[in-house]
Amino acid sequence: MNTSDQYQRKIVTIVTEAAIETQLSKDLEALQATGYTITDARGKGSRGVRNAGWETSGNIRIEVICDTTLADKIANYVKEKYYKNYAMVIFMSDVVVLRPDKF
Amino acid sequence: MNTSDQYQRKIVTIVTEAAIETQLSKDLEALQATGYTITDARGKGSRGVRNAGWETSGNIRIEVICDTTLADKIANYVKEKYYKNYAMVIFMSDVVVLRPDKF
Amino acid sequence: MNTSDQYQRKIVTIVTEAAIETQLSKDLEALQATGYTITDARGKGSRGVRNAGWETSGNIRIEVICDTTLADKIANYVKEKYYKNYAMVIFMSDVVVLRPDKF
Amino acid sequence: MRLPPQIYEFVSILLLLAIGLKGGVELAKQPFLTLVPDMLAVIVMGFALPVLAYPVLLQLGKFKRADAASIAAHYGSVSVGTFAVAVAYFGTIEVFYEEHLPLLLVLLEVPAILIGILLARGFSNQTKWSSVAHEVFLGKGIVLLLGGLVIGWVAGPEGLTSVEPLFFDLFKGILAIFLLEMGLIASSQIAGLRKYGLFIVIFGIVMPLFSALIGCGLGLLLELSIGGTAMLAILAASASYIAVPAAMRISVPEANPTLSLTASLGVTFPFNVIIGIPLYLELAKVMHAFFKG
Amino acid sequence: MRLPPQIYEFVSILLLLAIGLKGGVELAKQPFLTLVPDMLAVIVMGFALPVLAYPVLLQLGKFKRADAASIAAHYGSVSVGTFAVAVAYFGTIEVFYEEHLPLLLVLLEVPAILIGILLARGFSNQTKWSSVAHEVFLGKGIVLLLGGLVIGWVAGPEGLTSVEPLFFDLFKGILAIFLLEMGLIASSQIAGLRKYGLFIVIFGIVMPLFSALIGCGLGLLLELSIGGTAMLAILAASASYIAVPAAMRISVPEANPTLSLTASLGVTFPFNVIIGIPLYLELAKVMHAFFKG
Amino acid sequence: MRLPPQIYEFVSILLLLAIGLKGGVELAKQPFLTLVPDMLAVIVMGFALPVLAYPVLLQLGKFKRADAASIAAHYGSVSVGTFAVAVAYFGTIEVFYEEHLPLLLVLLEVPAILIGILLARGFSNQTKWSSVAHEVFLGKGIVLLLGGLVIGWVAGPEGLTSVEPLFFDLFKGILAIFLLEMGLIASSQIAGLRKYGLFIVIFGIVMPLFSALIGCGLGLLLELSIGGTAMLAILAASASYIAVPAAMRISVPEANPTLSLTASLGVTFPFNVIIGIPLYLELAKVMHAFFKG
Ligand SMILES: Nc1ncnc2c1ncn2[C@@H]1O[C@H](COP(=O)(O)O)[C@@H](O)[C@H]1O
Ligand SMILES: Nc1ncnc2c1ncn2[C@@H]1O[C@H](COP(=O)(O)O)[C@@H](O)[C@H]1O
Ligand SMILES: Nc1ncnc2c1ncn2[C@@H]1O[C@H](COP(=O)(O)O)[C@@H](O)[C@H]1O
Ligand code: NA
Ligand code: NA
Ligand code: NA
Repeated sequence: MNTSDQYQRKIVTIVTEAAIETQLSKDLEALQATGYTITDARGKGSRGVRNAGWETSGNIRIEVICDTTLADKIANYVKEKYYKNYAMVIFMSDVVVLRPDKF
Repeated sequence: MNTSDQYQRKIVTIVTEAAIETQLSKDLEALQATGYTITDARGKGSRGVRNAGWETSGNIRIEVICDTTLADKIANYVKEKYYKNYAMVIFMSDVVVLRPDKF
Repeated sequence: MNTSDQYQRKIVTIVTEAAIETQLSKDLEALQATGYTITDARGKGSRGVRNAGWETSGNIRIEVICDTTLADKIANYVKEKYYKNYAMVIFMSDVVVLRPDKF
Repeated sequence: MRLPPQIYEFVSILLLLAIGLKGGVELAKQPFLTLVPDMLAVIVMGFALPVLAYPVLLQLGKFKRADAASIAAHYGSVSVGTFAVAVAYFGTIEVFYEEHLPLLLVLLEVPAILIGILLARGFSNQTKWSSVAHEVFLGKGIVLLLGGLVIGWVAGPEGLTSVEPLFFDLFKGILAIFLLEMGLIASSQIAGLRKYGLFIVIFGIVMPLFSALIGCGLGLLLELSIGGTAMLAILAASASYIAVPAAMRISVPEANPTLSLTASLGVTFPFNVIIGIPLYLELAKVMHAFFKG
Repeated sequence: MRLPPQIYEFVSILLLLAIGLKGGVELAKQPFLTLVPDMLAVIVMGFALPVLAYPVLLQLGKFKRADAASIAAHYGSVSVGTFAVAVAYFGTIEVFYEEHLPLLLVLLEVPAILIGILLARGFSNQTKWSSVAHEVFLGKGIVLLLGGLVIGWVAGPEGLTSVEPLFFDLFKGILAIFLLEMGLIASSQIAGLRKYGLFIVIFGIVMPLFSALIGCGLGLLLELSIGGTAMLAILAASASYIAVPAAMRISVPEANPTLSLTASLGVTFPFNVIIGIPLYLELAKVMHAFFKG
Repeated sequence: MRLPPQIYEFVSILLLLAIGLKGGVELAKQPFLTLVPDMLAVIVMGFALPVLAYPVLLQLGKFKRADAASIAAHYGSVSVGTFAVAVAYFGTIEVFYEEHLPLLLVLLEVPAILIGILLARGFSNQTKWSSVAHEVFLGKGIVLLLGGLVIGWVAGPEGLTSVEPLFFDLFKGILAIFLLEMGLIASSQIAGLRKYGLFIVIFGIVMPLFSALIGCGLGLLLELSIGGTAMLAILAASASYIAVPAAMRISVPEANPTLSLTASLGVTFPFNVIIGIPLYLELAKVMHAFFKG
C-alpha cells in the first residue's frame, strides 16, 4: 500500500456502564465525532464486578476514531461528566486509517 | 520478559455489516490470514445508525493480526471490494505478539 | 488536553476459549491487575473455527490495562499456563490513560 | 422497548414450523401429483410480479436500476408474517382454504430473488449463483417451512398430537408477540418514509392491491375455493422483509437496503395486516360470485 | 446457573403482558369514571411513601442525601414480580380482588421516581425531565402493562380466548421460571448485605410492613374488598428493582445503586414473596373485620 | 440455520426442570430408603463403565492417555437429551418404568467425571478438586434436575397442576425443538468423523450396545420392571455431551475436546435416539423373559 494513503488518527476507547449508552452517544454526536462503535462487555475494576446478568449491570465498550484534538476533547469531556459517578475507564491509542475524510 | 520474545505485527480492524461476515471470512482466508477474531457490534457512521435489532442490521468487528505486508494487502482488498456499497470502517495499529510463527 | 495528564500504559489482549473465563479472571486478580474487560467473540485460528454455537465452544476477548512490567508478567504467565492446551492468542500494544493511579 | 433479537428469532422459528407442520398434515390427505399445476402456476407468478413492478419503479419512481430491481424482488416474494395473520384470521372466522397453500408460500419465496438479481445484473457471470443458492435455500425461512411440511406430512395428524400444545395451541399467542415486535420494527421505518417520500407510500399500497388482483385471478383459474383464492391474493400482495433483503444485500449490494425495507415493512406489511387481508377476502368473494356465478 | 438474560427478559415481557391483558379484560366490565378516585388516591400514596421513608433513611440510616432519596424512591414504587406472585396465590386460594388493581400497579410505578429525584436534587434546573420522562414512560414495564391493559380492554374476554394458552395457561409456569431466576439474582445480592449491614436488613423488612399498613388503610378508605385491600397493601409493600434503579442511575448517579438493589432485591423481595403476601392478606382480613364489622 | 444459543439453553433448562419435576412427583409416592440400594448400584455402574472403556480406547483405539480417559468419562456419564426422548417414547407407547429413574440419571452424571480425571492424572495433587466439584455440582444439569426433583417431591401432584401447561403439556413440543437443534449440532460433527476415522464410529456404536447390556443386567439384578430395566440400559448406553465436556476441558485440558464430542454427539447420540432406544427396550423384554421366566 502506498503510504500516502495512510493517515494517523486516534482511537478513544471508553468502557463504562450500559445504563448511559444513550446519553454517551448523544454526547459523542454533540462533540462532532463522525461515528462510534459499541460492543457489549463485562469486567472488573475499582467498582467491582460488572456483568450482563442483571438488566443494566453490564458494561459497554465504545470506540471512537478521530483526530488528536477531538480525541482529547472527548476524553476530557467524558471524564469531567461521568468519571465521578460511573464505573468507567478511558484510554487512547494511535491508529492508521485509509480514508482521512471519514474521521 | 526478554524482549527477544516480542515481535512487531499489525492488527487490522474492520467494522462492517453483519450481512457480509461469511464472505469476508472467506476473503481473509483466501488472503492467507492465519486467523481472525469477530465480535458483534453496533454503531453509527456516515451510513447512519446500525444496531442488532433487525436481523442483519447489526455490525461486526473483525480483527486480524498479521505482518505489515499482509495488513496492507487485506486493507486494500477489502477497501476495493466493499467500501463503496457497505457501511465499513478499516483501521490498523501496531501490536507486539509472543509467538511470531502464528501470524 | 494538557499532556501532563496523559500516561503511557500497555493493553494486553487475550483471545481464548470461553471455558476458561473463570480461571483466567482469577489468574489476573492474583497477578494484581486492577481490572479487566471481557467481550464474547468467535473466530478462527490454528485450532480451527470457534463460534458461540455450542455451549463453551465460543471465544472470549479479555483486555487488561496495566504498566509494562505487569503486562509482560501477565503475558508470560498466561502463555506458560494455557498456550499448550487451549486455543489462544495474546498481543500487546501501547495506550495512553488519563488516570495513572487506576492501572 | 424491543424484544431481545434472539426471542424474535425464536418466535419466527416457531411460526414457520407451525405453518409448515399444519400444511404438511393437510397435504398428506391428498395425492401430491394433483398439486403440480398449482405449483407451476405459482412459480410463474413469482417470476411475473417483479417483472411487472420493475419498469414502474424505474420509470415512475425514477429509482436507480439496482434499487428498482431490489424493490421489485421484495414484492415478488412473500411475507410469512402476513400469511400467519391470515391463517389466524381465517381460522377465527372459519373460512376454508386449500391445505397446500403453505407449500405455495415456500415456492413463492425463491423466483423473485432470481429475477431481482437478473434485473439488476443481466445475465452477468459475476453473480455467484452458488452462494446465492446457498443463502436462499439454506435460509431460515425455507428450511423451517419445508422441514415442517415434510415432518407434518410424514407424521400425519396423530403423529403431531403430542406437539400440538406448543405449535398449534400457542400459535396465536406467539403470533401476537411476533406482531408486537413487527409493529415496533415497522414504526422504526417511518423515518425512512419521510426521506423517500410519497412515491414509496403510494407504491407500497398500490402494488399489493394490483398483486392481489393477479393472485385472485390466478386462484380462479386454478379453481381454488374462495378462501384459497383469497390466500393466494394475500401471498401475491405480501412483500418479503427477511429472505429477500438478506439475499439482495449480498447479491446486489449497490441497492439501498433501507429503501426497500421502508416500503415492504413500513408501508405494505401494516397495510396488508390491517386493511389488506379482509379486503382481499372480499375481493375473492366478489370475483368468485362474478366468474363462477 | 443463570438464565440467559434474553430469556429472563422474555419471561418478564410475558408476565407484564399477561397481567396487563388480565386486568384489561376485567376493566372492560365497569365504567372507567368510577375508578378515578382510586387512581388519584393511589398516586397520592405513591408520592407519600418515599417522603415518609426519606427522613428515616437520612437520620436513622445515616445515608447520604442521594442514597436516601434513591432508596426511598425504590420503596415508593412497586415490584411487578411480587404482584404476579400475589395474583397466582390469590388465584389458587380463590380470593377475589378488584379488577383494576393492575391499573393501580401501573400508576404506582411513576410518582416515586419523581419524588426520588426531587428529594435528591431539590427543584434544580439541572434535571433533564424530558429524558427522565422518556426513560420512565417508554420503559418496558409501563409500555407492556399499559399496552396489555388497553388490548385486553378493547378485545374483551372473547377476543382473548385465542391467546389464552400462551398468556393465561402458561402464566404460573412462566412465573415459576421467573422466580427461579429472581431467587438466583436475589441470592447474589447477599454479599452486599454483609457490606451494608444490619440497617439495610431491618429497613428492608420494617418498611414494607409499614407500607402494607398504609396500603391496607387506603384500601379500607376506598372501600375495596378484602382481596383488593390486601393487593393494595402488597403493592405498597413491594419495592421496585427494575424501573426505579434504571431511572435513578441516570438521574441521581451519585447514589450507590448496589445499596438500594441490595435492600429491595436482597431483602424485601424475598421477604414479601415468602412471608409478606399471606401476612398482608391476614392483615386485610383483620382490619376489615375490625373496621367494617 | 441454528437456534440462537440462548434459546437452546432455555429449551434445555425447561427439559431438565420438566424431567426433574416429573420424577420428584413420582418419588414422593414411595419411601426414600427403599431406593438406596438402587442408587448405590447405579453409582458403582457409573464408576465401572469408564474403567472398562478406558483400556479399549488406549489399546485398540491407540489414543493418548488423556484422550482415552476423557472419552471413557463421556461414556460413563449420561445424556439428558437421550433420556428425554426415551421418556416421550415410553409415554407414547405406554411402557411403565420406575419413578426414581430421573434420580438415577442425576447420580450417573458425576462418578464418570471423577474416574475420567483419575484415569488421566492418577491420584495427582495437581487436580483442583474443589474447582472440579464446583464445576460439576453447580453445573446446569445437576442443579436443575435436582432442583426439579426436590420441588416436585415437596409440591406433589396437586402442587404442580398450575405449572403443568408449561412443563408437561409442552414437553414434547419443546423436546422436538431441542432435537432439531441437536440434529443440527450433531451433523456439524460429521467433519470430525472423517478426520478421526472408523474407530470412533465403531466405538460410538459398540460401546453403547455393551453398556446397554450391563445396564439391562443391573436392571434385572435390582428387580426393576421391563421399562425400568430398559431405561437403565438407555442411561448406561447414553454418552454425555454437556457436563463431561465442560469438566474435562478444565480438568484434562490436554485431551482433544472435538474427539470425544464427535463420538458422543456425532455418533452415539443419533444412534441411540434412532435405533438404540427401541432396541434396548426389546433387549430388556428378551432378558426379562429369559431370566424371570
Ligand atoms: N485495568 C483494567 N483493564 C481493563 N479494563 C478495566 C480495567 N479497570 C477497569 N476496567 C473496565 O472498566 C470498567 C469500569 O472500571 P471501574 O470504574 O474501575 O470499576 C470495569 O468494569 C472493567 O470492564
Ligand atoms: N469515527 C468512527 N469511530 C468508530 N467507529 C466508527 C466511526 N465511523 C464509523 N464507525 C463504525 O463503522 C460502521 C460503518 O460506518 P459508516 O460506513 O461510516 O456508516 C458504523 O456503523 C460504526 O460502527
Ligand atoms: N491471526 C489472528 N488474528 C486475529 N485473531 C486470531 C488470529 N489467530 C487466532 N486468532 C483468534 O484466537 C483464537 C485462538 O487461536 P488459535 O489458538 O490459533 O486457534 C481464534 O479462535 C481466533 O479468535
Ligand atoms: Na408478493
Ligand atoms: Na412500594
Ligand atoms: Na453412559
